Amino acid sequence: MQEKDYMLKIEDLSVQYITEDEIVYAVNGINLNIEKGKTHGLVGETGAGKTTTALSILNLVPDPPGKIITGSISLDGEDIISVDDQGNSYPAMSERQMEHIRGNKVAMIFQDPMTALNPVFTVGDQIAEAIQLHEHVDKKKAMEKAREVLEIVGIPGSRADDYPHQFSGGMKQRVVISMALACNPGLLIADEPTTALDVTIQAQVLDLMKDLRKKYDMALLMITHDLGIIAEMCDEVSIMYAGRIVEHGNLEDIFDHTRHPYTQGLFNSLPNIQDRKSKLKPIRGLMPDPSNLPLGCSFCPRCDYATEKCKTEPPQKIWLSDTHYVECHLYDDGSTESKL
Amino acid sequence: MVKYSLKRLVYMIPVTIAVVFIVYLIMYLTPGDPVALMLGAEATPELIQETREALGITKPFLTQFTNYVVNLFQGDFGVSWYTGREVAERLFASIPYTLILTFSGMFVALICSIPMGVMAAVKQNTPVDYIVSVLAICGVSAPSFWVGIMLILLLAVEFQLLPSAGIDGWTSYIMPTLTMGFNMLASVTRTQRSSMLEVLRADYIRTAKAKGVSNFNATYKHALRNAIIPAITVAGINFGTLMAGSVAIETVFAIPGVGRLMIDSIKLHDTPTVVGCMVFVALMVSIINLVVDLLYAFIDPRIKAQYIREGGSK
Amino acid sequence: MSMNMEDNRDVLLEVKNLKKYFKVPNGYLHAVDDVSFTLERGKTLGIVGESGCGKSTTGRAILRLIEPTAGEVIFEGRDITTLNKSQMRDMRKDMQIIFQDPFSSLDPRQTVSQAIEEPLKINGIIKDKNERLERVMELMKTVGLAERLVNTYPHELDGGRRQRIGIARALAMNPKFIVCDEPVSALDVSIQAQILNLMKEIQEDLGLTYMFITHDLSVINHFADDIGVMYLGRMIEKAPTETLFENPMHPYTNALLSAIPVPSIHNRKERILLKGEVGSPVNPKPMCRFATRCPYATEQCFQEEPELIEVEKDHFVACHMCK
Amino acid sequence: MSKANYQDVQKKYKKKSRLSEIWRQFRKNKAAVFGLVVLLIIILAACSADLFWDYQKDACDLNIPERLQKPSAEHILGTDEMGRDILCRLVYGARVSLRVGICAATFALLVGGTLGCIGGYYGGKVDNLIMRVTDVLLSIPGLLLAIAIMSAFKTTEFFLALALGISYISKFTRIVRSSILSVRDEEYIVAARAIGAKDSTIILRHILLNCMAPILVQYALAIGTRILSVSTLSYIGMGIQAPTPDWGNMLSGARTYIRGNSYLVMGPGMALLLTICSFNLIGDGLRDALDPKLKK
Repeated sequence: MQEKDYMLKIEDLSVQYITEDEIVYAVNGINLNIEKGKTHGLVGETGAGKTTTALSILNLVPDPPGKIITGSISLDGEDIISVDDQGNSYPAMSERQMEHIRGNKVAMIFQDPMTALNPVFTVGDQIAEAIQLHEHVDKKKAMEKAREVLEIVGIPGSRADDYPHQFSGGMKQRVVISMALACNPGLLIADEPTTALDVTIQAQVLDLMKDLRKKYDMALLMITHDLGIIAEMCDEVSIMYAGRIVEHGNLEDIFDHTRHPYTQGLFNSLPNIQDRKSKLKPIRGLMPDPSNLPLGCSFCPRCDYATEKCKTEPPQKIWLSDTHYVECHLYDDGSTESKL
Repeated sequence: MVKYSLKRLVYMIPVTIAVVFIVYLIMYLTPGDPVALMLGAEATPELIQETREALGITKPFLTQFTNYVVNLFQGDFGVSWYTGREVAERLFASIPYTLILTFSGMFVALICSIPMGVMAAVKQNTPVDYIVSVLAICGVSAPSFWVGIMLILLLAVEFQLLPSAGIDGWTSYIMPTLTMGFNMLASVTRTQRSSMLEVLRADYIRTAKAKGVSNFNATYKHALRNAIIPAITVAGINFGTLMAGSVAIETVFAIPGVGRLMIDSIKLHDTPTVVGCMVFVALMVSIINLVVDLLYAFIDPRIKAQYIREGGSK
Repeated sequence: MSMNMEDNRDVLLEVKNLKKYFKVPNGYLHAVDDVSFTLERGKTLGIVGESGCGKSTTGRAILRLIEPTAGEVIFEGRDITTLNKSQMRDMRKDMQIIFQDPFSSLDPRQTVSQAIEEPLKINGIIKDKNERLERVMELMKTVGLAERLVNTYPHELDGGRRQRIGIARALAMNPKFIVCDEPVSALDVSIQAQILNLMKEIQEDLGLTYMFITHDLSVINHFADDIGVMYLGRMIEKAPTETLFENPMHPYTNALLSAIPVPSIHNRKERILLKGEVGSPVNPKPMCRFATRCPYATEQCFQEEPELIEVEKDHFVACHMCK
Repeated sequence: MSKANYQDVQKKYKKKSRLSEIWRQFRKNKAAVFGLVVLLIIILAACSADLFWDYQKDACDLNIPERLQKPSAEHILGTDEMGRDILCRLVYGARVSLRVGICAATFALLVGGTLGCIGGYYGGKVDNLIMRVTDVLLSIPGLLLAIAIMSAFKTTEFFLALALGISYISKFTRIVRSSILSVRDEEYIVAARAIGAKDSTIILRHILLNCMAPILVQYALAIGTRILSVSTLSYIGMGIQAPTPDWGNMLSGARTYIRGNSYLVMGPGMALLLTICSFNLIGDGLRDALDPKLKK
């Protein structure tokens, strides 16, 4: 493989939430690279560790109880999290430097637009704040630019003086997006940006994000549970389960050459809009308790193909092609054909 | 907003009348003869009867009450049944002491409690938090008159820094103010701490940090403004307690305020003076509540919008 | 309005001109405005729409959990809007509801078995305690809840299991009709499929009639026999599922269908993007409520409210364009 | 499924007792446990007072020769201005404070709670009337209202409890009403109606049980504030009258002698502080232990 121009490199990241009662293993050694200008989808269900991964990139995992245990993260060649000689992670930047990165080089959109905006400041103030912080302009200039970015996301600039409660859900999400884009970040992290919205509004917001991604040439990390959104937006996909990336590849790899039993289960769980008579084939059982993960493969208790080996030995990453890897014992023999 | 405030001000009128009714009724039912107390042992029955008629005490309750209310709205607090002089005279002489005490107490309490509460929340589960929490729980539990006595023992008796009682220059206000403020300080600190803890976990604080806002600004600019509302609520509710507390504190420090006046008048069965004091207190409480509600609107645009809606309809 | 009724249809529920208005500070919110439909025994009617379109209110008004402002709800030949309180309580044995949010629709102080036995107990259906609890165990088995969960509290369980409790509770009295108010919206995809399959199986086994309320067209496509699309309190299109998906007529239905992200990288279709957002249901003017967002709106749409009319067999549309 | 099988299942998966669950949560809060222990010690002392002292002779009668003795082995906390053992009076004072405090809080809870229930569940005109009356009562600070009421009554324990109870009714009305309102709109109340539950079943089984947590917490806190008010009233001479021992009137009696005899005010003050503190700590502990949000 040739060396690519990566915007984001995550290597062997593990994050745990440590409380008196238990340790929650939220993220357990994941690798994730995003090339400049590309869109990477991260798919998983509740509790898979998607949001924790995103917060790690900003070094905003709530501490306590959250701790980045191992792994390194670098953004556009700059280290955010590094590893010392003992293999433990430490923040490579001071809090000051980190503040300079956040909102400037990497910005994030959160799931629930209803609660993501501070209710006591006008939306203009909140956007201008980011601009003032990173572009060192005066308040008036910042407000002017805030109005401009609002126009870009389709909100009249005059509404900059309104408070968040005066906007509908879809409009609020546009405000959040404009806030994230205010300083032209190289990487945008979108954490379920449309889950709280209605379908027709979701379509509008997704369309807007596609446009803006092109316009600003940013890399995008799209976190979602909706494979439909992935199909529409992404270049590469990682499927996450219980803190691991169990399958990774480009769109074709994942949608047409599905290899991991969990990925297949996800597809089978979705009602097929083109073939309404087909019966749903759900994955049996439940997500494992992240404070008490199975010894071997985390998916083993729900997997129809599980063998003895799966119970005891965690599977390793197996590359099926240049772009596609899977973590499953089914492919230990080196075959790349589907075993499902 | 103006409409809303006016509505609230108008609403104070029936509340005041109701307060007068309740207090007047209680005093009316109280056994004992105020005139006998006033005139002393050697007064003749005729004189007593004459004085009673002159004061209007012989009239039925409802007439007395209606007369009082009518006079009150003309700014007339009536004549004391004990001294025979205008109630307003003594009441207005006492009010400044009580006002200075309550407001300076409240001021001290708010100035200290909000930073303390924020600090405890930011440094949750550290020694700072523990010290503040212990201080706060003691503050809400300690009877203010006892705190006053302890302060006298320490600052006036032991170190002889301050005068122990009476009013003699501004130094006389220091201990009563501290005593007054202590309880409110504690309760506001507790509220501020817990609301701050909640707000610090809110999504919009995460959003602010994600766009590069420093920890300091996220706490003091973004979180504080949201977290201060419950603290103000508690301060407003406690204002009544503060006014009531002046009864005991004015006794401890021998200050001739409204609280003292009221206690003395109750003991002497001097209904007009008691009702006058109560009306003053009830009005103060209502006004402070209004101020608090307007303060909300100033801090939180959502509440402002709600007031404008309420003011508009009907 | 013509309701082309054939005689061999076994109609379980008929809703006529149902209305529900809520009083708000500046007028009336028309949550449900003149909705009519019929539902055959053993079939499923899907009600689709976005938040605020009145779909949940419709479901609740049919069960009189919210008192309808006007209209008739005829269940097995009886207009239940005329029943008094105790008659209505009796009626509830036949008409049940499954709620959207399994986290808030269960009393946090009831264990699984208490929650499931409550309907049997308060309606005096099974008086003997032991017998009642046997029935609870049976119901738990039906909905796939393990025996060991009998005495757990809802907060100890995940969303999927909680929804199973909700289903067991609804089934306890052997109802004929169940309103399913977004029963899977709060659940993860893999759990969602489990619950959908369970509900389908139960329907087949017990011959239940469902009214399935959802915002997710792909779910309802799988589940319903007929679909009604609602927009701002009005039913704007109603047709058998296949017809609706193959030949949607109302511009809103079209946009809604095209907005669903399809989990496939082949045969992508063009999206119809709607401009603007859903309007306000407070004091609506007599015009097409979709006109402000409709790409085809004409002068007429802003002046006249379209009626729901039958355009082809069983296919009703409320649009001036489709006459 | 057979009957035997069902009983097996019940036996095998025993219901976790709610109380033990609450106790487990409560125990985690060290401060609350401290409060509970302190309170139990105070109650134990108050109950066993008669084993050590004679009420009339030791706590009330004058004993001028032994007046104003500093703490010693014989009188651990010293003697007061009338020569009575301070510890003895403190213990008997605890009886008065707890009795009046608990009675007043309970009275306020019962009356205010009923009014709040009626207003909260039925709404409409009744609710409006109740709320307007509480508005008026809330604009008179509770302590002042109690003082005014006491002036009309005789200063006995019964009337003191009544006055302090009445002055707290409006607070409980508010609290109960708002917690009922918050529960009334929960979806499980709609769910209960959907399965055909009657109004009475809904109020008793679903609404009231789920309101218990905040009300119980407020009740614990209310006892604390009532005890505080008892002492304040007694201090200004409107409450318990000498020679009946009460922490408030002990402080008021000591006032003239505090120069050089500071021990006189330490005992009653600390007793008040500890008692009220323990109720506050227990209230805080209950709030955390009963909060369902923390259990997720």
